[in-house]
Amino acid sequence: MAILRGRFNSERAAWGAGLGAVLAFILILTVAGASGVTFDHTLRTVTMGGALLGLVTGVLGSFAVLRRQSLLGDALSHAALPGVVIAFIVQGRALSALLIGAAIASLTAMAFISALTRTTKIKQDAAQGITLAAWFAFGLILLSYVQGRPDAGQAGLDKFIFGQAAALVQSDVLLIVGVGALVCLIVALFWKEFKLLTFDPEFAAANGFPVRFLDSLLSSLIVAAIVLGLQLAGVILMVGLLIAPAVAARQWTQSLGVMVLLSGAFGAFAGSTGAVLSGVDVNMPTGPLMIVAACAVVLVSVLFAPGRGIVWTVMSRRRERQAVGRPSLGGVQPVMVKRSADDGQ
Amino acid sequence: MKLKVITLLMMVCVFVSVSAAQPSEPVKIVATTTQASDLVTILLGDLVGTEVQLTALLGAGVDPHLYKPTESDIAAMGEADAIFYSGLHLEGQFDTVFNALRERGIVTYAISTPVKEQGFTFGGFTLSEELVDVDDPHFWFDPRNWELATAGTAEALSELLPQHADSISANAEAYIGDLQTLHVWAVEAMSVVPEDQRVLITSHDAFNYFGDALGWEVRGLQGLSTQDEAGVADIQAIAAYVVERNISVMFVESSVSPDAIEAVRESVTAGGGRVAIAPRHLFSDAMGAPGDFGGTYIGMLAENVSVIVMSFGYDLPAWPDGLLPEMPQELLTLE
Amino acid sequence: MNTKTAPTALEINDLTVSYHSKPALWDIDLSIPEGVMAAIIGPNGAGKSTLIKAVLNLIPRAAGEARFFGLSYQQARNRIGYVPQRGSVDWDFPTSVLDVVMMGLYGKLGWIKRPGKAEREKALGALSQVGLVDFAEHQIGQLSGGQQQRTFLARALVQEADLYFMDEPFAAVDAVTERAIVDILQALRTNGKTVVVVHHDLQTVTDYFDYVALLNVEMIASGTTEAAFTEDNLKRAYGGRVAFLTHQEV
Amino acid sequence: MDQVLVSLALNFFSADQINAFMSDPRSVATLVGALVAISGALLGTFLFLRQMSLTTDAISHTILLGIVVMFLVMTAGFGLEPDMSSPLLILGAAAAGLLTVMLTETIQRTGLVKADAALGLAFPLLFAISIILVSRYADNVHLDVDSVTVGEIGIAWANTRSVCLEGCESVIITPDSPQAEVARVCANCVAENISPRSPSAVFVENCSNCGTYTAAQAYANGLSETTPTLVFLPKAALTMGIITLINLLFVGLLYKELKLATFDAALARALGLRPGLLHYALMALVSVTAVGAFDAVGAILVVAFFIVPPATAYLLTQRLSRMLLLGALFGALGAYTGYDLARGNLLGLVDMNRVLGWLDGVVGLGGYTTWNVSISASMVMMMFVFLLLAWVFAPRQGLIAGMIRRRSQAVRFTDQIVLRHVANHQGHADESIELAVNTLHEHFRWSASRLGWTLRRLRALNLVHIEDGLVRLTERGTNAVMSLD
Repeated sequence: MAILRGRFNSERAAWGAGLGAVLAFILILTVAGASGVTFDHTLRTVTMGGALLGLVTGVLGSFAVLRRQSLLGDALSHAALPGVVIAFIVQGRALSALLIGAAIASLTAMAFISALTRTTKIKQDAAQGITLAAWFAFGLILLSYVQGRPDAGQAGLDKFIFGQAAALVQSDVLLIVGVGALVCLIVALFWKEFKLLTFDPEFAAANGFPVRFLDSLLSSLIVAAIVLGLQLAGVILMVGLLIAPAVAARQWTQSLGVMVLLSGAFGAFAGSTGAVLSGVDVNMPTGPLMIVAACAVVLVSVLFAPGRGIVWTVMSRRRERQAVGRPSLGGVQPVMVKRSADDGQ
Repeated sequence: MKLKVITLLMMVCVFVSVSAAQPSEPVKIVATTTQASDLVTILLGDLVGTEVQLTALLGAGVDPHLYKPTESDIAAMGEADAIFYSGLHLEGQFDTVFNALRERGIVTYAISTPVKEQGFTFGGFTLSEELVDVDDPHFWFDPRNWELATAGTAEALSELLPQHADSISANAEAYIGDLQTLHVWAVEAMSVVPEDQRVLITSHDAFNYFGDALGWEVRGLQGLSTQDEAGVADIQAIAAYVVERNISVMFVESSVSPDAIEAVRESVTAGGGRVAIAPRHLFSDAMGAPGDFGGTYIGMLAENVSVIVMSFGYDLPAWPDGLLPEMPQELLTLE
Repeated sequence: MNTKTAPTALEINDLTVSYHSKPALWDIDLSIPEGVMAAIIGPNGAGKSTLIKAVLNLIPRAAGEARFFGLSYQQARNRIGYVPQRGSVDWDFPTSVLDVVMMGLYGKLGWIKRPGKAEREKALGALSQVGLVDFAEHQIGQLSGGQQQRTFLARALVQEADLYFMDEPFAAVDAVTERAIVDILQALRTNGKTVVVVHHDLQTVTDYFDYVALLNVEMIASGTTEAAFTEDNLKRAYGGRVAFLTHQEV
Repeated sequence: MDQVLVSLALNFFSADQINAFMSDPRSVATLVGALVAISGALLGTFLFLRQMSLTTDAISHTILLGIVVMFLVMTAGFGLEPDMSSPLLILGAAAAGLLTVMLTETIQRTGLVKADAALGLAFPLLFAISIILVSRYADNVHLDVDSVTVGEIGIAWANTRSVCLEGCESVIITPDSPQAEVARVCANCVAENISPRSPSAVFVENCSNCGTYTAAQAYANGLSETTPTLVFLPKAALTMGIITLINLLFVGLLYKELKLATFDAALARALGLRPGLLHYALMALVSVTAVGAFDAVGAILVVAFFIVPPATAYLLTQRLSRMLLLGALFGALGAYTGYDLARGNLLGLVDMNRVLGWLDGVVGLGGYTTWNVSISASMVMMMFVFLLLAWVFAPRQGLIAGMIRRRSQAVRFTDQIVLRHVANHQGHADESIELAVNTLHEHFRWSASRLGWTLRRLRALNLVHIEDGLVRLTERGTNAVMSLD
């Protein structure tokens, strides 16, 4: 059985999944075109931007999910608030200043999470929760302080840095291309180091790799992508696009490289599909549609991915049951075949 | 209206218990929004600071959706004799809190009450025809509504401070006059823009009353709900509309990210059109800083009008004689 | 003992490690000659794994040092192979058996360079040594416990080290796998390599190992199996449980 | 329920005393805070141990779905008047919370997705669906979480239900009543998309205040001349009281089962305890508690109450029962001291107004130096402060304890290492190499001065002496080494 699984789990399944995503996108394009979507500059820009953003978050999301940092996007979107308010107090309401403030606050939050998990037995999830609550509360304290100040610029400060996907413009796309290229370059350069770090940090340390440095580098990449994405596409989209494509891609392949590529492809699919669908009718918000598209990919993957998918597992279990049950006539209950039965070749 | 006698009776009771017991203590009034506190200040005139202690919960520029009550706000509410709030659910679930406080004998008054009673609210809910009871809370953007609110609030204040009823109603009368002048000026100013161009495009749907008062069409990219998010088709629709109507300028509010309107502009430009984004924000839910022109109701409304008219490239008519506050010179130029 | 003159694969001098509030290792002196298969044995909590981790610089030391072939860890790093405990990684990680084995070569490759055909060949060679060549493209999560252990062993083998450290390689593996692993290790020894194994099964010590270090926070005894693996030393290492244990022994 | 509670309380206190306590913002905030703290600690501890701490945060996002769906069902489905105060909306929110945790458990149970990712799939999806629903069907309604929940602990004292003691006559207003008020509603404005001010608008007149009023409501709205005697109970205290009671019962009755299911699910299953069912029950309680608490105290405070105090307790103890207790204690303490912090008083030690004043001098705050901030956020900050204190000062796991321990251990170790070393080698063939005073430091990889210092100390303590350039134990030293074991 294991051999069977192994063969089906080869890269062919992943290629199939990637191809399926492309075909699905073409199908959606056709249907959308038939239902009167105008493929103008706006739709092209948002589609392109969504696809590229999905690609970048898909790539980095693979690492975030494998490192059990899936919810970092959510934690950091809250943790950015104090940075935004301090930047406002110091510099006023300039978007770039607010974003720098947000990035600094996110990085301090990240550092605190890592310090807490390193020096105590508190786990990643609780450390993220603590940081989220404390940073956000500090932001609220600052916000309520600013609220009392006699100047009028602070309205909507806590939402101001969060963009929405439909509002992507050409310069945003160029920014994503720049950041995305940098991210992909670094990931490619440090590919084997990141892989080893994610899989077995102790072995990496024993082999002389500077684990702390690599860890901060990878974390910083994820933080940078999150802050960028928050500004361009909003909170919820960042959380979703960081997780869903990676989880979906994980089902199709056994190789990290293929997973990262496929996750990027799924992210791009979700981003572009959401954009196209939101062009069908008014009042179809782009970001949430991207999430729904990404979750649809997850659903298909979890159900039908060969080897791991639920349908696959149920069917192969039934086959095994038949194979075991047939010769033993009458009264014998089907026996569950253990995975370790193939031990010792 | 028929309630008046009873209310008066009750208010007198409250007043007696308040003022008779401690004649030297000022009457403590809390106003939630900046608009409400502006109105109460104008109606009470010199009484504020002497016989009345007025606390405004929302400071300058505070968006009521995002307002976080502070410790002193809570304390002020705990000691208040009367609370004046905007209503129409602008303060969210605080409505229920105000209802509960009323059971303790605290006077609470929604300044939108007369507008609601007259049926001059906009229903926001369009899913079913019968259901129009979820109102757009930005009623103050129509000066005519604000006149009604002034009268109603003056009445409530007179009941609270019967010994000053005369001065309050005099203040109200004068202020209603000012509001009418303002309305006339604003309509005149806004009709400088040619009729086919009178479309106000903003990022957030807060200007229905404003447009209605001044005879403009209003299109918001996003709905009233703060959770509403735009889609590609929304951007395309607005962009197409801008091109179709040949609109030259769009507006951004202070409390919303300008990204979406920026995207509309790019869409229009890519289609060969031309549209600008106004260099200055409009006031939507919040007013300006106290002491500034935009820190009063009249100033806030006039500043919005001036930003719109000048962004369209027209000159403002002269500021009405004697209408206070005086419009500052720097508002007559756009930076 | 003439440890100063004989070629020594591992020399630990006065090593002390504290772990949280408790001392985990006390003033350990140990020298393991080249070409032996050595077992580190002792009761639970004796600091066996801690000893390996401290030697490999994975946890801080309070005092003392370890030298490998007379060199420091940094200098000798490429001559050392390490097999951590099986439970230390996420076996659902998307990577193939071959890939894991190639990770053994990352340290030698240096920064940025990617493993190529030569590395692949080496890894396949190591896999065939441990009898997993048919599983090369399998995802690691599909392996049984024994196969996972052999994968880790192969990852150490490709390092072509002269000195191997293995943390509990026989924990929760079946008898067949254990035998297979032992065969590989003994082959290594035959080729002049040195193997240091954290071991917990006293019954197999004399069969598998020719060198023993008995540890219980302090070093109780070390030396060839005949010399050190005595009832007396076991009693000192295992305390009250020794009567039961020595009856089963041999 | 309210009546029973009040008549019970009236045995001990007068109505005025109850009202005085219940109208003090601080006492009510502390009371409600303590209740949420107990619930949060009871359930949050298990979430913490199951590594699902972020569940409440996820629920805080997804309750929007419940609110929106319930709103649409109420209005479009049943044609009810849209009412933002309806308890049905809160019920919908609770259902959405339940859906979130159930969806997460289900995704996780496929074994294909890890816990954190399962949560991270469930809540963006549900949130995305709610945004789509808002944008499509309710974008012109001021509909968001803030408009349905009060969500502010500082205001809990004012959001009351009244219990009437005397003069409790209800009042019915019919359109014919003298007090009936008439309000106009535009009948064709929405349908024809016209302004109510336009000449073609048609109005219908409705009685705006008709209905049945309790004595308190009648008094509040000036519809009755009698003044009823009322006792005011904060709604937040009531709901949280009930929820806390349920949680106490659940954890109290199923304590050992929960403990086993959390630490060793396999054993629990073997013993026939059905840990899966237990987890679903736990998560259901979590969602109900979280939503109830969102309404009472606000999302950020709930997230904090569920995570921060249990984590603080975890730094101080490893025993589950103590964790539950300490968690509740730190939560309640955070609520109590947080109220002071909102006024600028940090634990009675620091006056935050002065801090602001100082900051104004250093970086310039434009002269606005009044510390007057959000109560909820201050409570979270205080919980965080306690966590930091525990992190730094915890007697066993704390940073300082660790540092002191390492420092004192280093000294003790240094002594013991030398003593042991001497004991190990004394009398062996290699002693001339291992114990030479001049080269001894090399064996430890220490500096010569560190060893010299140590030797001086050991000699002063009469534990070692030096003979022929070799270090040797004195009799006292030998005894000391023996006693080390």
